[in-house]
Amino acid sequence: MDARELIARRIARELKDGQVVNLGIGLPTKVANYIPDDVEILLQSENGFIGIGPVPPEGQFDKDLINAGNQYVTVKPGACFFDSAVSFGIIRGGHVDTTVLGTLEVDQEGNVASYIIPGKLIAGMGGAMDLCTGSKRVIIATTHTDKHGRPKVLKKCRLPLTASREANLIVTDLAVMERTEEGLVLRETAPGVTVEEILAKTEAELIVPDDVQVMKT
Amino acid sequence: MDARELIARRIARELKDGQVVNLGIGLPTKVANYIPDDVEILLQSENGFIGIGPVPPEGQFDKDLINAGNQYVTVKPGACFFDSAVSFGIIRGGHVDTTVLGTLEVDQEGNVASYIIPGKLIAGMGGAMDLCTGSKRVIIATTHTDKHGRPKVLKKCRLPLTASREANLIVTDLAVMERTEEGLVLRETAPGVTVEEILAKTEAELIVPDDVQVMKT
Amino acid sequence: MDKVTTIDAAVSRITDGDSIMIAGFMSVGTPELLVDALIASGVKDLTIICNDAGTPGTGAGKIVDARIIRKYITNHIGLNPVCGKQMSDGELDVTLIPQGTMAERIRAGGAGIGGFLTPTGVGTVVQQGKQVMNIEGRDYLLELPLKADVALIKAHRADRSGNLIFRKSAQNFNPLMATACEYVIVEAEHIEDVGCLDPDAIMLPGIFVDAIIQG
Amino acid sequence: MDKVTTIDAAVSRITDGDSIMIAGFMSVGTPELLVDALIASGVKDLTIICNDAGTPGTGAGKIVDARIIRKYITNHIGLNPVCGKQMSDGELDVTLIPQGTMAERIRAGGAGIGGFLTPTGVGTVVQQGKQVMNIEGRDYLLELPLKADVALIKAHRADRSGNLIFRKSAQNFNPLMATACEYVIVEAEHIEDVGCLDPDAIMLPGIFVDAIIQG
Repeated sequence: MDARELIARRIARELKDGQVVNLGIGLPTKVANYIPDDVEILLQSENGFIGIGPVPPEGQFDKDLINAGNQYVTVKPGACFFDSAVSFGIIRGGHVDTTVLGTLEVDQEGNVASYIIPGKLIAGMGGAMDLCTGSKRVIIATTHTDKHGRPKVLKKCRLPLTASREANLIVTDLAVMERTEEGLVLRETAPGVTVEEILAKTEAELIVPDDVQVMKT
Repeated sequence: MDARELIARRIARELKDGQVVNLGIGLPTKVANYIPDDVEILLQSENGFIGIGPVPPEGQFDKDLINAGNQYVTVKPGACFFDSAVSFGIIRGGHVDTTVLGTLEVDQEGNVASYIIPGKLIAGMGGAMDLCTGSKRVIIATTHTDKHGRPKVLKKCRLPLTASREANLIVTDLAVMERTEEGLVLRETAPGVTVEEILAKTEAELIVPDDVQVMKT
Repeated sequence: MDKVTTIDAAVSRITDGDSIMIAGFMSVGTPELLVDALIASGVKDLTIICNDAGTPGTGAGKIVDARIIRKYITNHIGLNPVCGKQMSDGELDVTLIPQGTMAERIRAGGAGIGGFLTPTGVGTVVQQGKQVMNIEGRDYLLELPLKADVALIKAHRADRSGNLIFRKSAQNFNPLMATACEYVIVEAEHIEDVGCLDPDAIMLPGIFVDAIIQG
Repeated sequence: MDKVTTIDAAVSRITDGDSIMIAGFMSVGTPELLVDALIASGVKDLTIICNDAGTPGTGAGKIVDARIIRKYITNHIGLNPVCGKQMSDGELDVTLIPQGTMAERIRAGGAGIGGFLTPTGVGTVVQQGKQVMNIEGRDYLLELPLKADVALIKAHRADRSGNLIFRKSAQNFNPLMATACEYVIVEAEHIEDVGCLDPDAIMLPGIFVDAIIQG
């Protein structure tokens, strides 16, 4: 299993029947592929609907139906459309149970930096600030280190923040970490990965309890 | 012509083709009866639609279609329905051209007191505060004096206000008065009514220019 | 996610002291069966949030008659003399707020808005106790969001997951109140299977709805 | 009140320096014919308010390519490298605001709200220069309404008086922007006679629309 599939599979297990979920662009979108058949999730798309369905067969797209990542999608039975103010009323008002978001950096306080590298990458925050601030639970989906092998789970984010103290769970290809009142707690290690390896590749101060589990996917 | 018909007829002449108009409960509602056939007015109902049509024939009402005065009505072709937040977004946002409102008192500064007589009449402001504050133009429709013959056009309202400095035009059975930077100006007298009679029955300080007209209806 | 249930089961979660939003405008768009069941359930000391007080014997007026209200937040009680008398006699605590402010406060409650500035009420008794802010030369009142424990909603069509369509002027406060309450019960004239409603015609997403009863 | 006109007549009222809201999300729900006509008209020094910058050659991206923008207010330019480069090179003044705040500011502009409090952006650069207010223990930013001179709107169905129906995810910013601008032009896929649209299905009242062109 590659790193991205591992992360997506693990996050899928966090989603409960009946929840309203927003999956961010990229890796988070893949989470939808691993939701068990007996779990019904309502996927919200911040550009204005609830009920994202699968990607349509090649050439059968509807010009008026994309997700927030600019991909043509379909909708499931029971879907509904609305305008952008209603969409973010749903998000800001706490009616999204879980948001899954990729990031550039995340830190032990739950700060998230995902939208800009000044002078280099200028994407814009899109709906990510509202999603992090408004959702009941924020799950960060990220590789544990960047392409240069540098830690992405930091003591303190260095890039401009998307949201302050909003990340609840961090799922990487190496570990599952939970933000608590006491600090960032290591909950699970990926199969074949040692606690020592995780600590070596993590800048954040990790609390390591006695009962760290092996990640199930 | 009775006093109420006179007032309604005169106010109908203030409404221009294409305008969005809200007519208050009671006397203002009667204005709709006197709009010329070649003038198309869009009547807004603050309970959630644009395009009020005539009262339906006896017994042919629709249980889901009332105006803000709790009367069964119809809608004209081109009508549309919306929720209360959208309705008052239209009102507060300045998209209603003219509001016509009855009142208990109005004064020379344009203050309006229409919704409560403490300890006596407790109706509530309903949508009147929003309508007075948000509409581009507020026309007050009222008899010149109350049933005891006391002036309703005052120097200063004594009852709790519906809105501060929002009345633009006052049309009574005796006169048409316009609020200006300089004060309340007598513009028209009703047929057969003298300026002296109006001044005697008005508490407000009225500016009487040389070119006072006779009211056309 | 089938949310259709019985009226007794639906109202059994309402308890003494709850705040309850009742949709409708002069009983148009008011769920009369739910109002009846609320009264029959015997709960009391309620805070009622409703556009008006209906008339004696209709809509929210029935709750006024039942004398189970501790506090009434509304904008117009002019067509219910019983409510006016209870208020004058000091038996009922009535708070009158402008209709547009009421609608916007409920929307804010549902949409996570911490407050908003409205020009409505400046220079009137509505201003009392509120922060006045001047933005670009105009005065506004800071109004706070309004939320409640329970919403009683009337829909024309519902699917079993709670997607709703309202009809004509019966829409009014219905979609707003459904977004601003912890527990949302819908009385629907027509209940249909999921997938039967046109996704572009749905006026309230089903995620806001907890229980649906046949109206 | 027939508002159907030609595209040339519709865009002729737009002048140098105007602020223009362009609806759509990654060009879905963007009136491409109106964007083309805007560019062809030769106006410049525009303030553009749009969810994103489209891609080079589509939607608002075409306006970026034409270099007629003085200021760009948006929330995401990640799929338009031309826009990113113009911004990095200091050629284009881009203001990034959160998408939800953008939608709510436009709604506030249309609805006469003087400002609103949102938790979005607290503790980030978005907070800079804004008033922070604490309501019941939570910090919020005071955000102000956003209005513009012109809105370019895309509708699925329009009647000749301007009542509009949008389709699927092409709705997005369309109804909001139409409420917040002085002059509103609609590019409609289908234009029908007044009375042909179901009054319960209309998503934007015609009173907000000034001109309609065939899309």
